[in-house]
Amino acid sequence: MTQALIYALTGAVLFMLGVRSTLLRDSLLARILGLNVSGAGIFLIFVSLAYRGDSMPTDPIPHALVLTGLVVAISATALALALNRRLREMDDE
Amino acid sequence: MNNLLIWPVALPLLSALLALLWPRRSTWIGVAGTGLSLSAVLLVSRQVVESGSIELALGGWAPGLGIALRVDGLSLLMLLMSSLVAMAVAVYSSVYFSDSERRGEFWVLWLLLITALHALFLSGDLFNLYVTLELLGLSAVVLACLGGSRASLQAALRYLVLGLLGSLAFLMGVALIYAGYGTLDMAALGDAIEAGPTAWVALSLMTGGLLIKSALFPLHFWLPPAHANAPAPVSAVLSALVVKAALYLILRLWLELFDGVVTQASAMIIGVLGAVAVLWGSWAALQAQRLKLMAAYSTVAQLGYLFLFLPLLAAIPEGEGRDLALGALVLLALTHGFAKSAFFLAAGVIMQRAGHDRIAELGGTARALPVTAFTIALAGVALIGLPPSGSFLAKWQLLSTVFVTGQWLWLPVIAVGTLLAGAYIFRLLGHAFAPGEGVGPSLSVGREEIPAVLLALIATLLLGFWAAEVWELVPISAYAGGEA
Amino acid sequence: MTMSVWLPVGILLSSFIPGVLIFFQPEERHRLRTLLNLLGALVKLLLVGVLIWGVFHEQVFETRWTMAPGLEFVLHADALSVLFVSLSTLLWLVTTIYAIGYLEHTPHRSRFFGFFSLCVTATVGLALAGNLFTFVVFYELLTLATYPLIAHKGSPEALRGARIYLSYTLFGGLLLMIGAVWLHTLTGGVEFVEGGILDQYANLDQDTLRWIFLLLIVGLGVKAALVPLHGWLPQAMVAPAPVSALLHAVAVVKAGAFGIVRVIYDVYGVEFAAELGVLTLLGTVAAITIIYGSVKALSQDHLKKRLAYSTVSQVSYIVLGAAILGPLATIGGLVHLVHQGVMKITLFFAAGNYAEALGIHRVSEMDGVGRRMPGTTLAFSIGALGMIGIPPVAGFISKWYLGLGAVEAGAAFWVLPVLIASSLLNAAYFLPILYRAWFKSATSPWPADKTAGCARELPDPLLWPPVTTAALALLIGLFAAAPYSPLEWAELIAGREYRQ
Amino acid sequence: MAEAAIGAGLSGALLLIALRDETDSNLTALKVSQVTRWLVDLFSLIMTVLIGWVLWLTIYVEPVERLAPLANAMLEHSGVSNPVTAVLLNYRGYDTLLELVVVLAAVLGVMVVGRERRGYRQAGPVFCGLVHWLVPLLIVTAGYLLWIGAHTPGGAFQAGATLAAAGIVLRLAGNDAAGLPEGMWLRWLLVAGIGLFLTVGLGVTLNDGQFLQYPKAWSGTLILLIESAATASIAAALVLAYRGGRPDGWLSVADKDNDREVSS
Repeated sequence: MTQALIYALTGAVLFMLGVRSTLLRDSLLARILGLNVSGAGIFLIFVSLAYRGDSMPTDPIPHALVLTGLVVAISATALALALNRRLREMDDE
Repeated sequence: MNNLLIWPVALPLLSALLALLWPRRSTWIGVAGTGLSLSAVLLVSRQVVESGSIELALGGWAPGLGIALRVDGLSLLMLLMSSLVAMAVAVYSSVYFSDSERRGEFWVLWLLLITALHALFLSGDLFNLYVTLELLGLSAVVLACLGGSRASLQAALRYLVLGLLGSLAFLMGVALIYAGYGTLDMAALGDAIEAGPTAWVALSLMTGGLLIKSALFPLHFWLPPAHANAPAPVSAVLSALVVKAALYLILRLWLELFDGVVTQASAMIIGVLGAVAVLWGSWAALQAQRLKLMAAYSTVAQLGYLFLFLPLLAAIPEGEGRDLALGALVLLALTHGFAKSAFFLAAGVIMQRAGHDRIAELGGTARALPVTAFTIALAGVALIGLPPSGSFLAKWQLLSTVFVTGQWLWLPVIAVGTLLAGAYIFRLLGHAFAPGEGVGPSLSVGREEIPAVLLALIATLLLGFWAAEVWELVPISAYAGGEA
Repeated sequence: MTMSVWLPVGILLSSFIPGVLIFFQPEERHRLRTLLNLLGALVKLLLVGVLIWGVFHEQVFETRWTMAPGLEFVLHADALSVLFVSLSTLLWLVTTIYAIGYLEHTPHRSRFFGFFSLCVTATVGLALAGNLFTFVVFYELLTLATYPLIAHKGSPEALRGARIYLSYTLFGGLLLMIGAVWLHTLTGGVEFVEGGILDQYANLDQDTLRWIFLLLIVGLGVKAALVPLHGWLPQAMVAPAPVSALLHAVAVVKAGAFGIVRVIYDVYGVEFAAELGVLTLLGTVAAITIIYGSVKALSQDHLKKRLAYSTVSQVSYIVLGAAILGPLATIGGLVHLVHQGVMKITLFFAAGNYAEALGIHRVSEMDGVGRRMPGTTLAFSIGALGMIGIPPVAGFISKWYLGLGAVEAGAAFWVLPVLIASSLLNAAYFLPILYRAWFKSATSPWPADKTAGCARELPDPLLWPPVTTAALALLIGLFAAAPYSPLEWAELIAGREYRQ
Repeated sequence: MAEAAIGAGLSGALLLIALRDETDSNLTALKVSQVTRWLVDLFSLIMTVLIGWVLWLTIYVEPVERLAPLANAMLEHSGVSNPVTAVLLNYRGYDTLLELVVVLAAVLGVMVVGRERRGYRQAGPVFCGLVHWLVPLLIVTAGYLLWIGAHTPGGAFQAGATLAAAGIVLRLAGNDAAGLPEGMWLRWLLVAGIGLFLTVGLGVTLNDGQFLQYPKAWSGTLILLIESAATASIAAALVLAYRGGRPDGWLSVADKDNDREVSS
């Protein structure tokens, strides 16, 4: 269980680090990156929840949630980056 | 027969796919798809009125392992509001976007937005709610971009980043809930959750995330630019429906899942923020130089009113008294939904005819566009909270709850907010009814003016005189703790 | 059975439906618009006739509709409602005819007559409101319906006047609403019952009730133009003459005064209110308003402004009557509700005629106008003499009963001086006008003579309304003791209010 | 952890592209005051501690029984033997359906926002030679991942990502379309996953089932079908997101309509 806890706590730290840079960083890219780090932190927590001891099969539900969450996160990131790029293009014009 | 519940989600989704495949017919598909979704919601409502709340276990799996869709009085009212507003806005958009090269994308995303809203109101599973929140947020952002201007893209990007932050906070809360209670099904959680660190931390994370999305002061700053710069029909649904979705979730969490966990102190904090939102939003609306910006600030203020209810609800024990207050909250949210969407559509008509929406130059609007001016006046009546609108009844009950609970603090807030709302609405009407040439020559009543006036009539007459139905529906609960 | 339910609704609809229909009429269809207006007014008059007969014979007319849990929309006709309903209906008919003549060939008439009808609908709704909630609803609706009428001309002054009106009335409406909600939460519902309801709730804190009374009276006092809440009324005179007539005689100030009467008699109960000690304060405010309005009127050269301050003063007679405990004072106040309306509407019609025919807006321009416009000036004179309280015009009756009531209640030592002072002041600001009009001769040409060379002083729709209302003011004074006269009806109400 | 790795890799790739396009955009630079910084830091610290506390309580001190036993017990009714796939495509299939909709919304957003960026110059012969091997290999791998998803880790998302990688390699080699079709075919490709999923979900209700309640005998087959379509849609979406905007031919389908309206 200790190992799962360490993963989970790392996830918590990652999450808040991400939130922090989303709130504080000047660059939009850094903010988007921060969101991704936050997301990764949450997924890490989910994965650590799946672990149920060495002898037990893992809980498949958190794994599935992570997969779904990942796809959602990537989609959102892609949109944010596209917007960011378009805004920069407009500045160049 | 419970498969009925999937149709409000499946129909708009199916229509979205069709609109994507046949962009030439997208307008037709969009309006028809919205209409079909509305009829699905009407069928659902008939069944709820007849036999109470409904549950659909998707895939036939027991809720918990699988995902359940549920509808009760609260979600039904939200569904009805969103599908009715959506119908009117769709008819309006069929004119608004008729010449736009973006109309193909508009209709697909429009239908996806309806899908997301309906899915959110129906969902009975926390993680599924996260997915619907993201779908709602992304489709709303993309719709807000359709204007294409730099200001709108920038506002949309900020909206997206903050929205994502909000959803992630929500998801973190979901993770902690799953860690602590081992299920994501909301009915089961309603029974299982009890006061403790897990509940507190999860609730604050989820609430915090949703507060960003519902633009409660001081997390509101993304809303005015995003709502003011989007195309008019999009602003209408953003202000009327999308922010309400987050509010709906907060209500679900506070009143059903975390009932008993919520402390009066935390509710007071939210109430105070709501109070500041009322005052600040109304003041900013009074200062606004542009019609749509004024409407957007007014949304900030109106959302503040809705949050004023939280400390009041927390102070009343579950039962008839609380249902009374909850009904008033819902009625206020519904009235604002209809009135604000009507307002934005009318603003869109003015912008298209006049080429601008500077309030000081709107003289002559009433003569050139009498129906639209009438719409703004009716919607304004509802926004101020004057009779015979639904918000008058809601404010009456809000004041009544203030007296019953003895939370006098809110009395001056409500009073000043009402007067400020009167000031900004009548400032606008003064300009609109003044003589002038700001809007150009008189034109006949357009197809796009009718949906707006209908929405405004719903807000001011229907919800005023038939509001008793709201209070009848609200107590129907699918999550009613022990008895369920 | 059904008629007792539908009659109050019918009375409302008889002006609401024409109003809504008129909005949709193009400007040029004035025949249809006139037809709709007059038809509505006549139907209403007919229905009110049935209502008067029914209420006199103690029939119950009531409509109920649940708007929200615990909030019922109630239309209920009692003797007091009938008094106000008949006044508004009759004067609406006259004012409509006048307005049709007055606004001929001006723009936006459909909008004007639409709101005009809605305004009367709201007034009649106020009169028929069966509980405090319904009253608040119509009170706010009245604000909404009158705002566009005051702003009608669209000029900067009109918009300014309308804005000031709105700030006052929204504020007043808000206070009224807060007071009403508060009282509602304490009692679970506030129906208007003759004799009041609050004495049944012995457990309520008296201080709380005093605060609520203050909120309600301040909220109503804004429309009733009690000093210091009267500021909007002189500003609102920028409105067209028929609107001023309506504001001063039928709709707005009367709504405020009527509301105060309702609160004192049918919510608190006049005896209970006297017990709470709130009536003394109200009486004092009314007395101050009476004197202050008259004094201000003295110094106004603008005719409509002078009439406006006169209204400030005169409406408070009604409040004064309500604030003095005792049936005679009640009768004086109630009957003045009608008398002041009939007389003041005459004065405003006449003022409108002077402006319309000769461009006269100021008292100093009125020299010799009596010879040029004898009919109008005769009507004006009757109204002015009535205001002063000279018998046999109606105003005398009101003051007489107020005086008697004060003596009966032992308040003569302060009420009588107020009445006498105010009558002297009334004379001081009305008699010079009459003197100028009749006995001086025109020294300079009229400011804008639009009727030069016409055989008659004015077209019929402008001339007959003031003449009719002046005759009415004379008749209800002369035949005050006749059955169904306002005085008889006020006695009926007072009898029912003091039944215990 | 495999899925986490793939996800991180894809996000990383997208971010790297963004970094290539720009170094820094100060468009909406909000000047944050020192006090705000301190407050945010304090807030982050407190939240981290609180979340950590809850995690310690729920994972270490008193772990609760979650849904694992139920999920594993029902596995034999799910039509697949990989529990994660069972959750994704069966127990919580509705989530996955909506997830595909999210992907569609995001891709449409990318296309609304801008036109696609220009492709790379023609790559050198060595790379082209590599591409001839790499692309088929990736496609085969994708198919394999899809197929084994029923039993061991793998499935539509992983397969879609791999397939998308093939597209990206093609584009790097100078194929601007990155292997995607144009016009109607592209639209069909984007719709395929959701369309099939939804059709199956609704189709089974005709047979008295709940929405998405596959008939037992068919569930394995149906899941594979849905996954194949989803793989194609996900791959198309990812490649489109990589291309960064609306392809040139995207609007032509709708534009024709405008012409027609004008002429008629």
